[in-house]
Amino acid sequence: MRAKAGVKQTPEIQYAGTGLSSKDFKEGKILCTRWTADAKYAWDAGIAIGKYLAGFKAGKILGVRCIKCGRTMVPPRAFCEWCFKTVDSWVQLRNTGIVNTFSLCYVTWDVKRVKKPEISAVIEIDGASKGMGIMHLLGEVDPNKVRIGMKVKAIWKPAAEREGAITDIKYWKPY
Amino acid sequence: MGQRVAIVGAGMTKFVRRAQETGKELAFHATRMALDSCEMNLDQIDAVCLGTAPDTFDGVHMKGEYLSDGAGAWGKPYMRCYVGGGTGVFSVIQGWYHIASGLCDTCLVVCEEKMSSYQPHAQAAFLTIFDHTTERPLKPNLLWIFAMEMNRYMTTYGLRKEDIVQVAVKNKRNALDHPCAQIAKAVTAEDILNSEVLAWPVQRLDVSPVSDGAVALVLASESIARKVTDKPVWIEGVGWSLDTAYWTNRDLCYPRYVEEAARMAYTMAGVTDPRHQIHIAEPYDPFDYKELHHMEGLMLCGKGEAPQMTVDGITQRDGELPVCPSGGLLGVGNPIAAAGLMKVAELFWQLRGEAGKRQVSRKVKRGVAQAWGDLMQVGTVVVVGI
Amino acid sequence: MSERVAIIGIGATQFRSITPDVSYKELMFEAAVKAYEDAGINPRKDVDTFVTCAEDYIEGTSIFDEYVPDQLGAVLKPMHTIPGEGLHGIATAFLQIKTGRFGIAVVEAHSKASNLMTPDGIAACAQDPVYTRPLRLNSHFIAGLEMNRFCHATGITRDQCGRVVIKNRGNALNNPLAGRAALVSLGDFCSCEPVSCPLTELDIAHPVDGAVVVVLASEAKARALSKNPVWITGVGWCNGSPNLEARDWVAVNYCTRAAEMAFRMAGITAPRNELDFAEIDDTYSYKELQHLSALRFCGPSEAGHWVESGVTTTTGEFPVNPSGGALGMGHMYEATGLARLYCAVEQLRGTAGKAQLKKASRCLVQGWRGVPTASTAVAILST
Amino acid sequence: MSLRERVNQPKDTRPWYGELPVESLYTVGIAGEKFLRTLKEKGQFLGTKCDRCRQVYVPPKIYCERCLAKLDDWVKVGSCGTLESWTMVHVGLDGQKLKKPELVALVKLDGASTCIVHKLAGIPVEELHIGMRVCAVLKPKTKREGAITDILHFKPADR
Repeated sequence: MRAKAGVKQTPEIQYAGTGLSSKDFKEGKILCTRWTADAKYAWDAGIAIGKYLAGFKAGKILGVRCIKCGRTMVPPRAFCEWCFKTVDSWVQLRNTGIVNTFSLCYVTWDVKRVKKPEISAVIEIDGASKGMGIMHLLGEVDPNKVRIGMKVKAIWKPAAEREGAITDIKYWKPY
Repeated sequence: MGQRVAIVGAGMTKFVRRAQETGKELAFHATRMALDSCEMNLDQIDAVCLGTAPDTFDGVHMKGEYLSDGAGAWGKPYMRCYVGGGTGVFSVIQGWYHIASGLCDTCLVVCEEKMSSYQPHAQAAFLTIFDHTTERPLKPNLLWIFAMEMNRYMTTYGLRKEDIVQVAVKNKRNALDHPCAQIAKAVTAEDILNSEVLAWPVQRLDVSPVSDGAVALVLASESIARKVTDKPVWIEGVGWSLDTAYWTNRDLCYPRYVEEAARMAYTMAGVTDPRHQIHIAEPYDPFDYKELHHMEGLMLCGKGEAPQMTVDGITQRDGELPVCPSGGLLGVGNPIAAAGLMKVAELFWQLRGEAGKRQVSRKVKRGVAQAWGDLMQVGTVVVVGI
Repeated sequence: MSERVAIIGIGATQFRSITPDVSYKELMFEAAVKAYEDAGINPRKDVDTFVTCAEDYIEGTSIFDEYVPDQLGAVLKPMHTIPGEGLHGIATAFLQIKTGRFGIAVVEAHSKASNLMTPDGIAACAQDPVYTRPLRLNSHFIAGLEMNRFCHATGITRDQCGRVVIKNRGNALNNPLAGRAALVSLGDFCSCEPVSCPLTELDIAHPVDGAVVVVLASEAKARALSKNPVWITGVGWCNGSPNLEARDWVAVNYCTRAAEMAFRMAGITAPRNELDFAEIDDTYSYKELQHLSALRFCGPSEAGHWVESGVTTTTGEFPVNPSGGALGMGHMYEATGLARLYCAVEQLRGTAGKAQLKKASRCLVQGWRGVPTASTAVAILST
Repeated sequence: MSLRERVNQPKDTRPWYGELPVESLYTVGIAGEKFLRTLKEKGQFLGTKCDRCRQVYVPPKIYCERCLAKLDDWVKVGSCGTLESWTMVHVGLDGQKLKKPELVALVKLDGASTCIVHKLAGIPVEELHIGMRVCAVLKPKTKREGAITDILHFKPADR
């Protein structure tokens, strides 16, 4: 079984793999089966995220603080991942922040093309430690004028429409 | 400390947009070819390690069990490892600890991905990698986070898009010589810069294509390796690291988890000066900027310096430090876990001088392969040498 | 193969049918804190490698390992997922320590089963998409087919399967962690709902929530840190055919092969005599009997007599699932085997309370991945 | 308890609802294509044979799962066989009780080493026994689509 010289990657080697086109499926040249998963969940929000969501409903952004490392964190968590201990206190953060990074996105999550870009961003929340951001959207802004370091504020849904969700903030706009 | 582990065989399928073969059949072809390449049969294999990325792509829950027969795992110790996009390179680490532990002497490492099963487009499956409560309601797109990471990287170091796209130009050209490449097409920097903007700064040609495919390696302990081949490729170092899930709390300009993983692997391999002791690199390149990001994390250059190195031609196949001579994910295709393993397979062929038209001009004795995944969070690194 | 490997810490939450007050992260954190306290370690400083066992469809998140490092203290450390039984995770940590490059390893598995609104729909996604799923059958049908074939071939009776349920749910009465302890009688089977004949509602281990974390260490570390290390003297794992069409429906050979691998490593030739008890998979009642013979504790038809004559009760000659098993404690998906291991370690340490066996110095722990898989893992533990 | 804080009011617990939106299209593969096309067009069952392992795989595979040899020796097997096991399923895919329970069979076709899983009909449960002869009942040719459901069900050979 001793193979002195290995097999060279030459064109003579036949590699397996039969490529199909979408036409092959449309024209029924290929047999196939289909399935739509019935996979539904009710994830328990728990202590930290439960309180975070309740904060949104009340129009507040909440963070947590660890006295050991001194960090004020958002999104909140029940434990400090660096110190591996429970967090010490809840802190109400401000409704303003700084754009840490962003993107101008011309396709939706399910790959549909849009003309006006969605502007996703990581926003460092004022009142939390430096670098503590959350992912959200920017609005009421010319896409060409968005910059890293830009100051933005949260635009909330009216209190009656808030349901305790990240989407209770409609978007963030420059101020 | 543990027994030495070598790669002695490799095999792969073509990477295609939509494969007629089932995932099991793809896995079989790669596995069969890997065994044949070192003239071994399944009876000589002690264990099987399988890597495959999200189950939602193939649309099969417990995908590892489902694929196991195609990977040669019938009646054998078999486990699947999983670290998102980092899986392909991690599966080699999994194979490594199976043998280094002394429990096994031989091991198959198989990676498969059949992303075309997901309808209507695999991209949408990525919605479910985000936090279900704090992120998914925003309907995030996978491109968002990469575009945001790329933007942060470019802004922090003042990098030009014109320089970054040179990676895609190089890798897509390299792939012209790869018989398994899905998209073998030379493109110019202008082509890329003029391609459709998906999520600025990411454009269509900055991104690797979605693919189906499988790759397999045969690993063996020193005593077996010496019997099987004259040219074992040794696994000299392995490393992996997983950063926090709170990705919006990290500075995305630098992949610290890759550095941690690389340090672990280099320490094991006795590499103290990666820029000179590593002769060839296959960093993970699903997007052009990622190759640069990862070269920096692998400490093959200073922070923010990788674009210039690329522009200077150092990373070309005939350059001083060839990077992704295979054509990488950008050129060959990106069946996630299989693409990662393809990188290790490429180093195997390059180090043995068997890479055919892709063979780098320099004499290469030590290489590094790396993959990355999760929420821009995991680094998996393997150093191999002859 | 240099050093031995020991378990030096275990932690678990209560196993309960619902846990609405905590998120999965908080559930895992609780088990982790307990395990690290038990081992006397700080995960941020002392642990070299982490392994978690989880499946995406069960979590409802793709690439679930993203969400694991924080609550285990694993941030920026070597950590990865094994989509496998918790005992596959134990085998993985064992392999890593055996390389000589890792001193302390942590294994985690958990279940938030109550968060699955469509568990049967999710389970169906594991069936073969070409040959099985088009029949649109509830996955329990696989257990029904297997139970029927197994009982037919071995002469094991419906009542004998029922006695496994009676024993295990009864044992769980003595286990404070258990979520499904109950007094059951054979008569209860007459009136209970059939699921996939001969399989009934009572034959199935129903899911519960919970998390288990286990700390493993090399011999040197174990000796330095622990007064009561439990040694892992053997591990084994194996896959059969994942295809329903091609598998052996009576003898689960993959289980035998996994056990043989572990026995060989542990130097065990007569498992029945050399081991004191076993904590094995009982996802379905008949599975305990099928596994008992596959693990070479008894002959294929003997298992039924064993349970009937009390051999496998806590006071019998060879106690099986003194913890209550998955039937009595609840099924916890990938954490089921770790729950078995947790209780086995308590027995070996002599801290099992009311469930404590008289003689407990060596045992076997086994886990199976459930339908439709043919995948199992085994560990041999010793004081 | 490891957590300092706990939720202690039921009203403060909060589930967050969601799903995995997975819609998949599976090719039947190289072996499946030949098997299901033959079933559709000729109403015949094909298998692949591994001489080394003495296995005839039905449904066929392009590889032997035992030795991983490439298989291209196709053989015809019977459409009748032996009932290896059966079960009566009372719950549906949604976990709810079925109005009409379904009989499922595990059948080893004549000449095959492996079994087909399919539905069973045309016999009262009391008369079922493992080892009995059963035959496949196919859909009429014009209604067949090249899927495992081209088999309607199995029925006892003598009825």
